[in-house]
Amino acid sequence: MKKTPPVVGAGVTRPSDDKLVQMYREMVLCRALDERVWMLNRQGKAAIVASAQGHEAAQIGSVQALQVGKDHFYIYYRDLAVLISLGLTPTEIMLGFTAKAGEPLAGARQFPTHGASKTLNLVNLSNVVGTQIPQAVGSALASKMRGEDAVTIVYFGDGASSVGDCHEAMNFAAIHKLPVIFLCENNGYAISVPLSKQMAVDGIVSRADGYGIPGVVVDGTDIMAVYEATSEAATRARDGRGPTIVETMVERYLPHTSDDDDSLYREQEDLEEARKRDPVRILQEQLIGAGLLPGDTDSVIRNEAKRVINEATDYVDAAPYPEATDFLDHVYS
Amino acid sequence: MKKTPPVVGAGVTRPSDDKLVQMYREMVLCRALDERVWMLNRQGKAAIVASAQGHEAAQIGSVQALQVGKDHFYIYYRDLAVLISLGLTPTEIMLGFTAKAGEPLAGARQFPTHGASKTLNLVNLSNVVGTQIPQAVGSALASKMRGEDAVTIVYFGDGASSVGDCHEAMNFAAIHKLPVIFLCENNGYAISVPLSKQMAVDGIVSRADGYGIPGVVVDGTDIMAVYEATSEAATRARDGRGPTIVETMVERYLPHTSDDDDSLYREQEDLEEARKRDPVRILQEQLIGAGLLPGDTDSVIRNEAKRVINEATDYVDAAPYPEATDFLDHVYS
Amino acid sequence: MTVQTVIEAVRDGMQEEMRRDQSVFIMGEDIGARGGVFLATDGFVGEFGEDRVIDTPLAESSIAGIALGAAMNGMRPIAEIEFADFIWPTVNQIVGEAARARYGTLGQMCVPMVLRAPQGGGVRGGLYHSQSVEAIFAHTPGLKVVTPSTPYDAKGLLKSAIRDDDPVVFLEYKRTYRLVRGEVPDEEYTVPLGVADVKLPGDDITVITYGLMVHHCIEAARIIGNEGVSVEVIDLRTIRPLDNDVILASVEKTGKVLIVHEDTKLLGVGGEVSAIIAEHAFDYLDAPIVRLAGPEIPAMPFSPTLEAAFLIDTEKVSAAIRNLARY
Amino acid sequence: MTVQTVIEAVRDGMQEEMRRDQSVFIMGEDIGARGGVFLATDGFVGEFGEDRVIDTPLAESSIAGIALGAAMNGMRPIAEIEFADFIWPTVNQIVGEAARARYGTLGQMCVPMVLRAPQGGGVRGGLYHSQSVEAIFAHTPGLKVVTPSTPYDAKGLLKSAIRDDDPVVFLEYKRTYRLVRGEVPDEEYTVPLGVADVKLPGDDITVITYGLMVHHCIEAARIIGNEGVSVEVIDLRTIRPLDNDVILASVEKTGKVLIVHEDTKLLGVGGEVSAIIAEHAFDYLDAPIVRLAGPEIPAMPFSPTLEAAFLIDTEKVSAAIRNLARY
Ligand SMILES: Cc1ncc(C[n+]2csc(CCOP(=O)(O)OP(=O)(O)O)c2C)c(N)n1
Ligand SMILES: Cc1ncc(C[n+]2csc(CCOP(=O)(O)OP(=O)(O)O)c2C)c(N)n1
Ligand SMILES: [Mg+2]
Ligand SMILES: [Mg+2]
Repeated sequence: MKKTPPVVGAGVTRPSDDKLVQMYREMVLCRALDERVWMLNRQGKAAIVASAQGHEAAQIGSVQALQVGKDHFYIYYRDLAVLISLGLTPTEIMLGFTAKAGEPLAGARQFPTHGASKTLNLVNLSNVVGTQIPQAVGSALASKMRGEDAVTIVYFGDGASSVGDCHEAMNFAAIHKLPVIFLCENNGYAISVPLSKQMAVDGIVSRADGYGIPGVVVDGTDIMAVYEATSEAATRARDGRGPTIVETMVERYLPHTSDDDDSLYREQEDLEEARKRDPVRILQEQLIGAGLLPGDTDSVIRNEAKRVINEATDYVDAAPYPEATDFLDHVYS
Repeated sequence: MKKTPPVVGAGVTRPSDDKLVQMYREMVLCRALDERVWMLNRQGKAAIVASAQGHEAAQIGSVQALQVGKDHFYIYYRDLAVLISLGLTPTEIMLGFTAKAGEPLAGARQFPTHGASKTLNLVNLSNVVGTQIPQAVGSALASKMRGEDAVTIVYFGDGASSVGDCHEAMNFAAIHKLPVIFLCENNGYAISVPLSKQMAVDGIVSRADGYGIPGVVVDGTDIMAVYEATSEAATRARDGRGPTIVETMVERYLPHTSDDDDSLYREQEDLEEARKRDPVRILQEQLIGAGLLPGDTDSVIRNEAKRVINEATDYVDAAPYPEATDFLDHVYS
Repeated sequence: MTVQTVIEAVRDGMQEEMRRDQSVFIMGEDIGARGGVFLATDGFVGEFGEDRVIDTPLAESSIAGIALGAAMNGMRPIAEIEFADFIWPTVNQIVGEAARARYGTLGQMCVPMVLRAPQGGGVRGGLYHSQSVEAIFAHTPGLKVVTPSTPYDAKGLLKSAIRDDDPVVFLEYKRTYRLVRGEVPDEEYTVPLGVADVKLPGDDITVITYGLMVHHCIEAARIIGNEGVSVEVIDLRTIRPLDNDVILASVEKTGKVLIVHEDTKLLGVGGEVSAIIAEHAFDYLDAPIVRLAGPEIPAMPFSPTLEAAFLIDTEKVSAAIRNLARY
Repeated sequence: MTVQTVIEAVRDGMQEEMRRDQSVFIMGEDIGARGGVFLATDGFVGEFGEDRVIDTPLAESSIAGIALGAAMNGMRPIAEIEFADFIWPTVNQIVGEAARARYGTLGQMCVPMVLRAPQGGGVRGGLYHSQSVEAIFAHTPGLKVVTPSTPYDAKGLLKSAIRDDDPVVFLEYKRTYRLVRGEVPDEEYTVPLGVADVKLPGDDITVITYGLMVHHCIEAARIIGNEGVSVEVIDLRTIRPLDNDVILASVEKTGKVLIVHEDTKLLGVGGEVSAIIAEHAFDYLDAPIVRLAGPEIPAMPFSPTLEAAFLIDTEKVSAAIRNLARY
């Protein structure tokens, strides 16, 4: 897969040093959480796991370029790091993976990370790939109608870009210049189907012209590039200049989900190449280079992450499954 | 609406003089038929009419660039001139408009021009806009699988281009380099909705890059331009070089259908501008200029058309409606 | 009271709600300058502006999906599908997503949207402008499905649907639009969802129906009434939730049931109504439960002779009632 | 005879037909190198090549539409939808188009395609990997809908579906894939579409069911049999067309009917079966027609406690049979 260098507009503020370290903290925490839920899956405690490993920079870099509490987030199953960056705790998230009582997004009625959070303006209604794209456009339409300057960002994979809904939604958003950011996490695979069998081009950004909207490709393992592209898209959206496609080129480190066996279709070499683009390591090196992880800061961050994850694991281990007493509720208002 | 000048590749044979006159004859016949069925509608004899007036050059020019009997034609409700050019008689077509017994495409079970002809490889399954596009791609896939060099052409309007199926179909055809021609009859309206509310661009050809396929815009009132663009696309398809988008810029002279009232949404000026681009008159002038309609040839052609249409009218007037005895047939094989 | 057609009542219902509540807006094809292909939104763009009366591209799946997203973000969209025959692309967003939004978020999201579509035949619409689609949506928990028959009901139910916090599929019989007239109050009113209406009381036979067929059933009931058999006509009005109480009370009184709908028979609404009766009023039944429904062909053919063969009319209903009376 | 699982039988059925007929091909997501998410096409791309085993983009509507077009142009596509939950985008091409292609062209076009999808719950699939979708397709004249329960039926019915000239929606219960084993002949055979199967003969009560539930019903029938009540278990196998003969013959014998399905109740297959019985075997009935079906929630929730509350098991079926026996 050809990786296009980041094309970022001028005039966007780079994240502050503090923010960079905060993003690193979130990345480390997310990676630790991700590894833990895979372990829980192998132990039979988590029925299904989809991993954000390799996608963390794209997810955290974009969230941090937006205004949590005001903007709207339409995510998909791979967006674990979006949840972390929005402020969900590892315990809350792990209640989802273990389907335990008190799970905040869906009461454990749904797959992990699915459901919604009203306070966070977070929506992940379903597992049906691509359906969130028109929904996000509708959210942006609502914000615009009320004259709010909230932005809606919608996350989706390269696979989702093939769905008719993606086309219809982008076209509508373009016509009405809606404040929406189409953030594609292009990892080159829809489960086993490689990009070359999903499209005859290298990525989706070349579609932007067909809708008459701007599109940008960024290295999705470079959190700075993602942050900047998203910031610029957000500014454009808030200024009434309409939607942007931000295509982030990322890697999927692991099988599609814990149910998948990627050795059936993925070359070992391809995987090894992919692992060289580890967003956590890349940011770590950038921060060390910039002197932003002085002394034992890095190991403090990592130990703290481990501690939180351990605590969360203990909590969810002890938590009960939900009672089935009210499983018929909330069908109608 | 901006009209892009025809962009046609080199090396395509122009239609012979005979063929040009033949195309003119078909155009004149189609226009006469079209006018007649509107009259029948106003007399209460035809329940619904959708007109090809203004689209004739795009339809006939493309059919004549293909091989009738071998290639596959997926059309939509506005493609009256395709039917004429494929060789359906005015009587056969008028049996459709009057819903009379013996109607060949659907036994008068469907709206006029709908149904299929097995011998002509003609399919127009439904009124549901856009559904024919993936079906046509499937037809092209079948031809390719069997190693035939048949081409499938699919006709659709600018309105249909907004449908998700259009996106999915074009993308699939591009990936598999299928022998299919996407012929868009862009008349600037989906019923009352102008192009500016359908897309943020001037037409659909700018999408071609996003699929990695060639696209060409032609003046759809210029039959030569359409013929050439379609010929080139057909050659490409037969050579295994895949699909092409041919966007023909045409005009819709009349209301959407006989049920529509275009004065509600269309400026008189817009209509007058449109009528200046009459494909029948344009070809007439071209042929006269080239000396291809010597003497009274033109009036002979026009009188012959009138005679045929009169005969057809008499025939369908006298024809009975189908008996309802077998209206339950052909649900299953 | 004013005498109106169904389409006028639909238009007034939407207009009143749009005046009453800024969060109500409407989106669909040709609803702007054109005023809708049936003129349901005639004059709306002038009164409410292009922001609240949105002419969309021809793309039904996204009409539904965008309305759903707007509904989850505080608006009350009315999404118009030009003909019910073109509603299938919305199934993914409506059946798959909207219906489960509340359930799947433990009540955090609600979807106050209405999906309106004209349906049914008798207008020479052929295979693709005559379809009845209620059964497919009515199978889905989480949705509400409404099928009005009169101007009074159409307006009152539509206003309730717009104010409802759940997704409502609102199916108007296009044949009734200009054909059926009726009195509509000048003052504000609503008709509650989920409540069936006894359109004609009777004692001997219960006829259960909805939509256009209500009118044929009432006519047939009057004819049969003159023959000495007293027929009760129930208009379901809402297909989901079904009003079991009204259905069962009538059956317990009459003991004989005819169910009539224009939609095809197998797995149609009539099957469900029959099953409810066979389970809960079995001991009251004096005869088989009979269904009169569209024949098992994909939809209504175009030619007038063929369309007539498909359609249920007063005569067919009368014949079915007479048969049942004789049992 | 060989003992196989359902998924093995499905795989063998497709493989045999692809060997037998060059016009059979398969398209869907992850069916190539991955061999399908349930390994239904394991090894196929090696044997038949990428031209006949097509990994498609993630785009269900076009999977259906392209298969339809290929079918009209002489091929026999098998289109796989990865999970039935993702089948909604195909409704437009399948219900709207494929089902009417023959009718709407006066028999000129035929659509020999199969749309396969794994459906149903009991696999911790949550709201979006557990859906039952048979009712929506079974409502549509022009389609055939098949729901096998055993390896023998799965293979035999799938082979018939592939050879059939009409569009067939073939719904496999994913819970049965590896759970249910059974004997499958080594020699060539097919099972005809449209024929129900008496899976267990009995005299006192008729249980009508299909798919995964067949196994719970058989188990329950055996338990109840030991309690002195003889239960007949009918596996519908094909939901459209329904086999009225087998259904009615059994009811005329037993006079008591329980209908069981995993799908939700309202407007489900059970409603139709009940209505057929209430119309055509009314005089033979000794008790209300009872349905045991999924509760009226949009789909199966994820957490194990919640999923168990949704699912029908042997115990629930036994309880329903005992109730009915007491009537
Ligand atoms: C509509 C639909 N079709 C199929 C699936 C099964 N499925 C789940 S994820 C997936 C691949 C999605 O790929 P992509 O969008 O690139 O996201 P990624 O997992 O690579 O991040 C598929 C086919 C689904 N969930 N929804
Ligand atoms: C899926 C669908 N939605 C809506 C309609 C109603 N309708 C019929 S034609 C039409 C406009 C189509 O415009 P276009 O594709 O540009 O074709 P044109 O009539 O302009 O040639 C609409 C909205 C339909 N037939 N199918
Ligand atoms: Mg991907
Ligand atoms: Mg147009």
